[in-house]
This record gives sequence, structure tokens and C-alpha cells, in this order.
Amino acid sequence: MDERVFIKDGIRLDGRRFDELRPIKMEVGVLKRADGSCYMEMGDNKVIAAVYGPREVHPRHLQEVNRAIIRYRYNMASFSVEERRRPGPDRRSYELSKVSREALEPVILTSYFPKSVIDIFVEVLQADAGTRTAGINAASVALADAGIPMRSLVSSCAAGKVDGQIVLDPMKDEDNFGQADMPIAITPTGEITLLQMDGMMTRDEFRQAIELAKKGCQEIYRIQRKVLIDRYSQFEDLQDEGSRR
Amino acid sequence: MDERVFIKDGIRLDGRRFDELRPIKMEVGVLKRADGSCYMEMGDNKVIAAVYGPREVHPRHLQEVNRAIIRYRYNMASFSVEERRRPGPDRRSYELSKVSREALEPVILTSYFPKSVIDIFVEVLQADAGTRTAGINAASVALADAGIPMRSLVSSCAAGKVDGQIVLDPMKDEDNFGQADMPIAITPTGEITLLQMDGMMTRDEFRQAIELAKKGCQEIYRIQRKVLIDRYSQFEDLQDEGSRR
Amino acid sequence: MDERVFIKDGIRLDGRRFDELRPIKMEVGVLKRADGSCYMEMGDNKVIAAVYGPREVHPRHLQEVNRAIIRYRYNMASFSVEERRRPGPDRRSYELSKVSREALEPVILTSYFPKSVIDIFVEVLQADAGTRTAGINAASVALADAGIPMRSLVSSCAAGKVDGQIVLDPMKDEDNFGQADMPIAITPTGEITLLQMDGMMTRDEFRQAIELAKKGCQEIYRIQRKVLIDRYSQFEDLQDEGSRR
Amino acid sequence: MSSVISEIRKDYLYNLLLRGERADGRSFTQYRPIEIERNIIKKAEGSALVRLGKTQVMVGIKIQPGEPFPDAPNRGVIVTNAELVPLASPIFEPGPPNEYGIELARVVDRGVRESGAVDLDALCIVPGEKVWVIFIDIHILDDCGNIMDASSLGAIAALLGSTVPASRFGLGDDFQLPVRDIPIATTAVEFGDVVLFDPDIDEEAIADAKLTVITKADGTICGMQKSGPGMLSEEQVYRIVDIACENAKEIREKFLE
Amino acid sequence: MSSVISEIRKDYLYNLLLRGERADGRSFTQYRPIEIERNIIKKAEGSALVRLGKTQVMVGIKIQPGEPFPDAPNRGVIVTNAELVPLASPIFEPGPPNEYGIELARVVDRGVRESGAVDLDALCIVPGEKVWVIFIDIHILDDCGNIMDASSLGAIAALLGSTVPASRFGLGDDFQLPVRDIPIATTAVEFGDVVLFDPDIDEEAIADAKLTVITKADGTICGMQKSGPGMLSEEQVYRIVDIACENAKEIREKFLE
Amino acid sequence: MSSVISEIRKDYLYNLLLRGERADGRSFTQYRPIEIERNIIKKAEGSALVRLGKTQVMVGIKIQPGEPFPDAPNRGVIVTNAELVPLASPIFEPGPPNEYGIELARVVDRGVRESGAVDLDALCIVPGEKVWVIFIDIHILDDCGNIMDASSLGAIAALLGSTVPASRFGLGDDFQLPVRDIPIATTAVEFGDVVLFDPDIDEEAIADAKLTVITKADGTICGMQKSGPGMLSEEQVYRIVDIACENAKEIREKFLE
Repeated sequence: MDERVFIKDGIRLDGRRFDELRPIKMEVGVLKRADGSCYMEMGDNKVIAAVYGPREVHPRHLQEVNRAIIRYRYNMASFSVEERRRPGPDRRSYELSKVSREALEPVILTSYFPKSVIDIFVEVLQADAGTRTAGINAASVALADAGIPMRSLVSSCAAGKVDGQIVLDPMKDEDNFGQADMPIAITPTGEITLLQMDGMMTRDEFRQAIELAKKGCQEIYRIQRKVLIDRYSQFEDLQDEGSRR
Repeated sequence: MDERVFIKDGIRLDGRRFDELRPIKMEVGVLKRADGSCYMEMGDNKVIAAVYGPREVHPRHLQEVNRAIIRYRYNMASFSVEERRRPGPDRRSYELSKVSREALEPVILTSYFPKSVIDIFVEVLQADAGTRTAGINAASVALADAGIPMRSLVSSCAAGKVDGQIVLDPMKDEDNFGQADMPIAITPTGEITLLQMDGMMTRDEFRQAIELAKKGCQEIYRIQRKVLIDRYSQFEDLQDEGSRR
Repeated sequence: MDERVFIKDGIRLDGRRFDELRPIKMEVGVLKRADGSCYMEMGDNKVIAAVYGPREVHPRHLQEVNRAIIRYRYNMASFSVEERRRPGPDRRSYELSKVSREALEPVILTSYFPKSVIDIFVEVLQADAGTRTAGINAASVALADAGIPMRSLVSSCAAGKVDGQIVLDPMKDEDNFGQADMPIAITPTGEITLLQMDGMMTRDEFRQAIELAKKGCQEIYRIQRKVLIDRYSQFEDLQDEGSRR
Repeated sequence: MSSVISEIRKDYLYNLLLRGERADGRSFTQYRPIEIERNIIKKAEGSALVRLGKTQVMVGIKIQPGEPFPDAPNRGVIVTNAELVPLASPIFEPGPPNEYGIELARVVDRGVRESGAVDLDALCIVPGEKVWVIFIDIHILDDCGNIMDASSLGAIAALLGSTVPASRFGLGDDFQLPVRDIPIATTAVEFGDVVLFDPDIDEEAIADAKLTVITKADGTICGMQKSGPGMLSEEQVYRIVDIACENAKEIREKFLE
Repeated sequence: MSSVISEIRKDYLYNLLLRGERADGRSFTQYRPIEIERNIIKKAEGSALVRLGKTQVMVGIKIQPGEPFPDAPNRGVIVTNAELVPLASPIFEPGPPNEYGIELARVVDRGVRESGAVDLDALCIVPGEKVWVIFIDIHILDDCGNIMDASSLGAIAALLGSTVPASRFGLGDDFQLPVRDIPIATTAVEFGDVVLFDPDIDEEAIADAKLTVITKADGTICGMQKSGPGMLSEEQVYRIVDIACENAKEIREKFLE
Repeated sequence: MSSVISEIRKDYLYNLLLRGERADGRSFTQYRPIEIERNIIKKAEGSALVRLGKTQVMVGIKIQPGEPFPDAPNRGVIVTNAELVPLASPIFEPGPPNEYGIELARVVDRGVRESGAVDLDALCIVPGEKVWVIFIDIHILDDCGNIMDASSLGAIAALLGSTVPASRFGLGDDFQLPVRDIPIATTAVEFGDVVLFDPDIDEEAIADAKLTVITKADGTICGMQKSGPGMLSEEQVYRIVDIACENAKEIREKFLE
């Protein structure tokens, strides 16, 4: 359908090799009102995640007696895409909210907070393929920032198929004109909590894609860990300062 | 407005005489999840009714302290009509749901189940004039199948006016191009629980229409009764088999 | 932008001088079902206000433990304007409902009725610039008619800027083609409970506009008081009659 | 009304009815006083404020160019809407019309439509493209019972006084909306063997079944609707239909001709 | 189902699974009996009623002229919608599709779309202006588990029997909808080390993670969706994918070729 | 914040105010530190992230061809929308804008519109048919008080840096959005005799009445809005208006010129 070439001499349009992530920037604790928050850039994606809770559930009949419920709202700002989108959720954002919630739910110790809710809100400020994975990465860190007890972090990125080759972390053009896109999310121990695929892959390509995406997630995990440690030690320092007074 | 002839030598377009119903097919207990269910064909109408309840009412403030409330949802599948309809209720389906509920409410012993709700759901899979009456017939049997205590069944069909003549159970073309349509529902003892009319009829024609529609309802009642007895005796047989083991 | 002249020899299009209100008609207790009601005409504006309550709040979580909540619904009939408007609230009516509620809330003794709601409904039957102020005037009287304890009445009208001159109570054409519109509401003691402005005014013009609008409000206050006294004494008379029997 | 009061009121009304009386002294077939004020909304192409006893209903007519239905490319269009605004009753709630409002609008609409009251053939502007669209907007102001008949009466009264605002749209001279028939809705409720016409709000509250019959000027029936969770015998239906025709004739002659 | 019963049922199923058994005697990879009735809705351009065990799903296809997407001006359009009508399950509620219905529709849609099942290039009427729009409407009738596979199967079965109603719109002769591939969705759930295909409603209730794999006739994967608040190991995923391809092949050959 | 804490906090703030102090040490007329980052959203035609103390608001501008309003056929169109997304505050809820979001958007909109900030006459493409539509989308990120002023500031800052993307639509060369004035909103709340500018979230919580004043570069007032369930004396209003003009001038000069 498209004559464009996306990989030339092993180098992609934006200069990356097949197994490279786009540049990542993460900042934790960027919002004052939220209990936890994280800002993330993955290439040209800019997302911000906030966590509120555990807090009371309204309306009451949504309460679960023996655990917290998790809500996840993925939302794109009207100005985040080329053609302005109407505010409010569409079918795509309902689906992404559901799979993103299910990507994080397995690691949250919900049984610690019966009858309560943990709300995760992700706002996409700029979109360039990969917003759901960026959102999950940011949300995972925001949960930690909010002090929500978790088994582990969750890290997420996509692998895709472009010019017949499996590549890591496709950007917008690769996603639009590529042959497949497969976002995943995994725990540090390799358990898969998100897995979607559309496009066409053979079984072999699928295994390659999984391996490549796992590698990307591991790299992201290191960054997530680092920003949390940095923030944590900053508090430590502050505490030290405080005790010195 | 229309030059077409709908009755020729006393015979209608589909071969029926003025006082004949279209072929009817009824099957009871067609759904496993529902507490009661019934599938019905009346000519080219295909409807399916399910009953759930009595069960708890949500939200609570809808509860009635001394009786069950009845809810009735008439819904047309998008593909049930020539021109695809948008999913979800429109003004017509709200009205039909209301009058259909009011057609069944008088025979249901609601006082047996205070604070609860009995839900009746009717899905129209194919429509050809007469879906509300088919829905009421199926719903009436589904209520019995669900074991809801009732004073009696309710039977429903329409009379119409075509080429100046009162006819029983008009089909789509007769309804579209006819001069009047009058659906009714009655109990076996002749109490009227649904009565609507649009079009034009003299008072005499109206009486004729009532008489004709009553006759149709009586015929339908015999079929409703038969399918319930067949199903009931089938259970009896099963029970016999069971006790023989 | 517009070449029309709106004031000629100190006289406006409808014959008023700059500091004159349009003709006012008020009638109290015009509805039987409502606890209090008032019909008002201000020029070609025709509005009707009803008050229900204090009554129970649904849903419960809206309750305030130590006071009544106030709800205000400003609604325009579809036929109230030149071009038929779709039924139901639009963004404008949400804003007007909010500021109108906040114009009346300061004078209502809400602490007398904890956990309850006082509902104020305003229907605009005909609109000609000034419906929000007419609505507040009518609602204020309807609250009194409903026996809701209040610190005082609230009176409301607008000042505008037309042909460079500050005028009282602009009508539709003056509002559409004028340079500014400033509706206010005040208590008899001069406290401002509503103040909005759009258009352009210097600080001096703004002070002039406030003074002029205050004058208008005082005139309206006299009318509000009169209709309430008339109605009250009518009841007195009836009571006298009653006691004479 | 608390449920205790409502029970007492109900018993009282029943006992009255057993003695052949209604609380306000009317006969069983008699309507409350009717008043109609027409064309009081200048911004509308037609309007009528109907008072039926204490019940008040305002109907406004707006007429604008619009698209015809594909299956009637040369005919005007009627759109009927009813707003049960919360001002009119403690039990009406804000929000889009619920099933009661929808039923009300649709029954009024059917009366107007099926009687051929409006000459839709005279409302074509450009065949297949542009026709006059008539919006009948029913605004209930005070629901003291039988808003069905009041709304239906308001609709036809407002239509009768409506002007098609052709000049405003550069489509020639304004002309009076061509109205060819005067459908009248009359509603009765049943109590045991008794049928009561024009029920007030208390009578409505205790009745189980209601029947609305709409008749044309020549006595033909052009619409019926049973509503409420009760039933009617065949005889009750025939009785209501017969009296409805009489009542409609009287109302039509007295108020609309 | 009350929560007590559900706990007991859960324990029972778990114990069975530990012994390598399923409640209905199937093997872990085995599907319930499948029945497909096609073209039973005359008003639709295509339809299929799928029975997967006790699960019943009706899919109707409507085809009408409409506008193309701006970025594909010469291609037909597919619109997929799923209605989890409350008739089908005590936990489905009336109202617009919730996230479960939306996910279902979108996964079915992706299977059809990504596999290139429908030859959209053959569905252009006027380039850039008018193309055939294919509405795939999924109506769940009885949810006894695995409505994903049943819906997906219903969609392709209905498409295979669909006719483009060109003559009805004066656009030439009717013709069969050009279908070029047969995507099949197969779904499995995990329990500890075990994966179960075609879960019934009880098995779904106790499983945490579910994986749907959609494959084309040539064995290529054209869609996947993990759902549910659980996780899957890499090995489980590979195992499911491998068996899914086998299952899909069998279903495709048996029912759709 | 629980209500006990909130009561204590309220008393504390009141006592401070009585002594002429604010919790963060500002004078009564002083603004919190302001930071504006512009054009950080590449996908938008203009954008600004405003930090007002801890409050953060992102405004994005999208510009697309669209239809003019019938009563202004040769002028561009402005559409302003505010999303109080639940990320920004524990009391914001998902869903369409409520009355607070609507009021916010409408006040910002009036400031831009009434000041004539955007030269709408320069935004006509085909008279009566096609004009540039400017979408001002306000996204509240962290509500630590006075989102009105932050939003208004974000809107004009984003407009000032916006480009009309004519080339993307084949309508000639891109050009800078013509902005002719810089309206600035300043908001104060009252406490007894005191008025405080740029209230933070705690000050907002204890104030009853708020007044927003929007002024143009030449000092003219182009918009006002009192909000909150309280009242203001005439003197308070005049005082707020006078100081508002000074504050606006300072903000305009410091950040936008």
C-alpha cells in the first residue's frame, strides 16, 4: 500500500536501529494535588499519570468487600494529535483504559484496602504512537510514588513490524504504515500483564517481537527504578537535613 | 396516496383471508442464563424474550415496599430492519416498552415479591409489523417459564384497516400503506391490557377491529398454552425418568 | 460594525430614556403544584419561576449535614427565541444557572434546613435580553411565596453600553449591537450577589453602569415587595373572612 | 404528598365515587373549565396556553425550512416534543424526556398526523430538498391532571393560529398554516365499573388504567392509547369511545371553531 | 449466582483441573460443540447464529452506501458494534456498550480488518465520495462463556454469506461480498500451569487472565488480546498461540470452507 | 482533606488574615510566581503551560478550517473548552464538563472574544463558507487555586505563539495568528473587609465570593464574573477592579510583551 522505505542500511527514519527505544524522560512527583504522579516522554509522546487513593468508593455498590477496586482512565487531550479530537472518551480510550488497568492490577496488593478505590488517571498531552505503553510506565511509577503497595513495577513498550523487520518501539509513521504493532507490559520477572497485537506476524516473528519488546521493557524498568530511587534518596537527604536542624 | 391493491377476491397479498393470522412458531426455554425465555415467530417477525427475577433492585430508591416493580425493555437489533438502525433505544422503543409493560403488569402478582424487580427483555431480531405484539406474547410465556406467578397469560395481536376492510394481523406492507393499525392485548377472560390505534376508523370499524383482534388473541392463547404444557410435561417426563433411576 | 443609531435625542428605539426600565408585570402564586411561584414580564421577556422545598435530597451523597443545598435550573423553552432551540440545557444555561443560584444563595437561610434541598426552576417562555435577571427577580419572589426564610429579597437588572452611552435594562437589539452588557443582582442594602460583564467599559463607565443598575434594582425591589404584600394581605383578608364565619 | 395522606385521600375519593360523586362536584363525564389563550408568545409562529382546571400547558409552534423525509419528499414535516419540566410537578425531574414525556408527545403527534390536521402537501418548498418543518413544543407548566388532553388541545389551538414565516427566510409572503381538521383527545380513567373523564391529579393517582381517544371533526377515531398498569373491559372501552366522541365535539365547537 | 455457591463451584472446578479434568468432560484444548446457522435474518445482508455449547450469538451484516474515510478514499468501510443486551446475562445492563462490549467489538473488528478478510478495494462506488459501508452488528443472546470466539466466528460466517444490495440503491446488480480470508479467534484462560481453551462461563469466572489469538487461513497471526486482571508467562503465551493455530485451522475447515 | 483538618486550617488562615498576613507570606495583592512555557506541544498550533505557584494549566490551540457562524459569515470562529480532568484534583470527576468547567471556559472565552484579541476578520477563507476555527482547549493539570487566571493567561500566551497551518490544508503559506490585544484576567476573593488576589486552594475554600476582572492592554475592562455563593459590597468591587488593572498590567508586561 505504501512505497516508502522505513529502514535503510539498518537505520530507521529517526536514526534508530531496530532494537533501540526512543529517548525517554521521566519525572516523578510532578503534581501537588495527586497522591502520586509521574510525567513521561517516550520520543514525542508526552503523558502524565496521577494516582489518587486508596479512597472511598462512590457509588457504594461498586465497593468490593475484600479488596480495593482499580480504576484507570486513559484520556487524550484535544490538542495532542494532528487533527483536533473531541474531548471525552471514545471507544478506543475505553479499550485502552481497560487493558491498561488489567496490566497494572496483577501487581497491586488490592487486598490491603478493602472497600476502597485506587484511581489512576493518565492524560496524553502529545501522542506519537505508544501512548498506552507510556501511560502504563508512568502510572506504574505514580502508583509507587503514591505509596501503593505493589509486588513490582510494570514496564511497557511495543514491538512492531516495519519493512518486514521486527523493530522496537515504533513511532507514528512506522505504526501507521507498518505491518504489525504489538504492545506488551511485563513485570521485572517476565510475567506478561498486557499483550495486544494487530497486523500480521508469523509465529516466529511473534516470538522475535516478544523477545525484543521484553528487552525494551527491561531498559524502561531500569529508568523507572532510577527515578524512584532518585526521588526516594532526595527525601532521605531532606530527612537528613531535617534531623540536622 | 397509493394505488396498490392489497386485497383481491378476499385474498391478501400473502394469501391470507381477512381473519387469518400469519404462521406462528413458539419455543420456550431457549436461553440458559435467563430465568425464563421464549422465542417467537409471527410471520416474518422474529423476537426473543427473556425474564430475570424476581431479583434485587438497583438503585435502591426504585424499590417499592409492598410489591415487585416490573421493567420491560423492547429493543430492536440493528439488523432487524431494511435500513440499519442505530443501536440503543429511540423514542418509539421507549413508548413500546412502556405500553408493553403496562400490558403485562395487570396479570403479574407483584405483591408476592416486595422490594424486588422482575425484568423483561425483548429483542427483535427481525421486524415485519407486529413486533410489539409478538414481544408481549413471547414475554408472557417467558414469565410463565420463569415461574412468575400470574393471574393468566396475556395474548396480543393487531387488527388493521386495508383497502377499507378490517383485517387481522397486518404485515409490513399492509401496515405501511393501510388506513389504520390497532394492536391490542387481552387476558383469556377478555380484559384489555393493551390498546393503541393510529390511522382512521369509524366507531363501527373500531368494534369490528376489536372483535377480530380478540379472535386472533384467542388463537395465540391456545398456542401459548400448548407450548407451555408441552414443556411442562417434558419436565414431568424427565422427572419420571429421574425417579426411575 | 453596525451603522444603526440606537439613541436619538436621548430617546431609545423603544421610547425609553437611558435610565428607564422596560414595563414590568409580576404575578405571584401562579402555579398550584409548586410550593412557591412567580410569573414575570420585563419588556418582552416572559419567565416563570417555581420553588420546591425544602425537601429530601436524592441522591443522598449530595446532602450537606448542616444546611440545605440550593439547586437552580434556568431553562429556555424551545419556542422562546426566534430560531427554535433544541430542548435541554446548553453551556450557556449551565453558566446562567450557576451564577443565578449564587445570586440567591447568600440571602437564603440554608442552615435552617440541614440535609435538604431547595429547588428553584426558572422557565423562559419568551426571551428578549435580560432573561437571567428576570429569572432571578421571579425566583426571589417565588422563594418568599414558598415561605423559605430569607435575609432579604434579591433584585436584578442589567446596565449596558449603547452608542457609547450607559443605559439601563438593554433590550435585545441594544444587547446584540451594543458595546457592553452588565447584569447585576443586589440586596436592598446594596450587597452585590451577581455581577457579570462582557463587552468593553472604562473604569468610569463601569461605575456609572453599577450606579444605574442599582437604581433599576431598587425600582424592581419596590415592585417585588408590592406583589408580595398584595398577596399576603389577600391571605389576611381570606383569613379574616374565615374567622368571621 | 406523604403516603399516609395519599391513602386517606384515596379512600375518600373512592367513597365519593361509590356515591356517584367527584371531589370537585363534576359529573363523571364532565370536563373542568377550559381556557385557551392564543398567540401570546411573539417569538413563536403560533402558541397557546391551555388551562384545564388548574392544569396549565403551553404549546409553542416554530416553523422553519428543513429536509423532508426520504419517503415523503414533497411533504412538510411535523416534529413533536414534550418537556415535563420539573417546575410543573414535584415528581418531574430535569433531564431528557422520560417514557411519560415521550408517550405524551407521541400520542399528541399521532392525533395531529393521523387526522391529517395539517395540510403537509402545501408545505413543500423545493421538492425532495426543502420543506417546512413544524415543531410542536409542549411545555407542561402545572400538572394538576390530564396533561394529555390539555397538551393535545394546546397543540391544535396553537397550530390553528400559526403563520408560516416565509418572508423571514426570503421564501415569499407569510401565510397561514393550512389546518384542515381539528383532532380532539379525550381521556378517561376507570374505577371498577365507573369511568371518569378528564381526571384530575388525585383521580389519576388512584386509577389503574386510562384511555385516550382522539377523534376528528367528522367523528372518526384517529388515535387511541391505553396507558397505566391496569385493564379495561371491552364494554368500558366502548363506553369511553362513545362519550369521548361527544366530549370532543363539544370542546371543538366551543373553543376551536 | 450467590458468592457462597460461586466459591464452592470454584473449588470444585479447581480440584477437577488438578486431576486434569473439566466439568463437562472436555480435554483442555477442546471446544464445545459448534453450530452455525446462516442467513436466517432476511432483512440483513448476511447473518449467522452461532451456538458454542450453550452460548448463543447472532451476528447481522448490513451493507449501505456511505462516505469513505479521508485517508482511504477508495476503500469500503467496516463498522463493528457489539450489544451485550441484558437478555443474555444477569450481569449485562441496558445502556450504551461498556468497556466489555467495546473491547469485544474492537477485537472482532481487528480480526476482520487486519486479516484483510473483506476486499475493501472492491467496495468503492465513487472514489473519494461513496463506498459500501459494512456494519457488523454482534448481538449476544446467551452468554454461557467465550462470547469472544463465538462473536468472531459469527462475524466471519455472516460476512461469508453476505450480498452487497447494489440493486436496492440503484447501483447495479447485487453481488456477493468479496471475502478473501477466514480469520478465526481462539481464546484460552490460564489456571496455574494449565491453559484451557474455549472457557465456559464458570471457567471464565475463576480465571484471571485470558488470551485471544486470531489467525488467518495461512497460519499467520493477525490479532491478539490479553484480557482480565491476571498475568501470563511467556511460555503460556507461546503454548496458547501454538494450540490456537491448530484449533483455528480445525474450526475453519469444519465450519467455514 | 477531612473536614476537621479543614476547619482547623480555616481558623488558622482567618487568624493570619486578621493580622494582615497570608500563609505563604504574600501581600494581599500579590501573585504567586508565574512561569510560562510556550509551544511545547508540537502537534498543536500553539500551546502554553502556565505555572501559577503550584497550579499547572496546559492550554493547546488547534486551528482548522470550518464553517462560519451565519451571523458573521466572514469572520473566524473561536471555540473554547475546559477539561477539569480528575488528574488535577481529588474533587474533579470524569465526564463532560460540569458547571465549573463550563463557567471557566466561558469566562476565558469572553475575555478573548470581547477584547478583540484575535483578528477574526483576517481568518476568512471563503466568505460565508469556510473560515479558520480556533479551538482553545484548556487542560487543568494541578488545581492549587485560581485556575481561572492561569487558564486565561495560558489561553492568550498560547494564542500569541500560534501559527495558522494553512499549508497543511493546501490554503497557502502558514502565517502567524494575528493577535491584537492581550486580555489579562485577575481574580480576587473577599474575607470580611479584606480582598485577596490570586487565591490559593485553601484561600478559595474559605472564601464565599470571588470576582474575576479581565482588562485589555489599554486598561479597558472587557469582562467580569462574580462567582461563589457570597456577596460583595460596591466598595469591594471598585477596589478589586482598581487593583486588578494594576496587576494585569504588570503580568502583561512581564510575561507577554
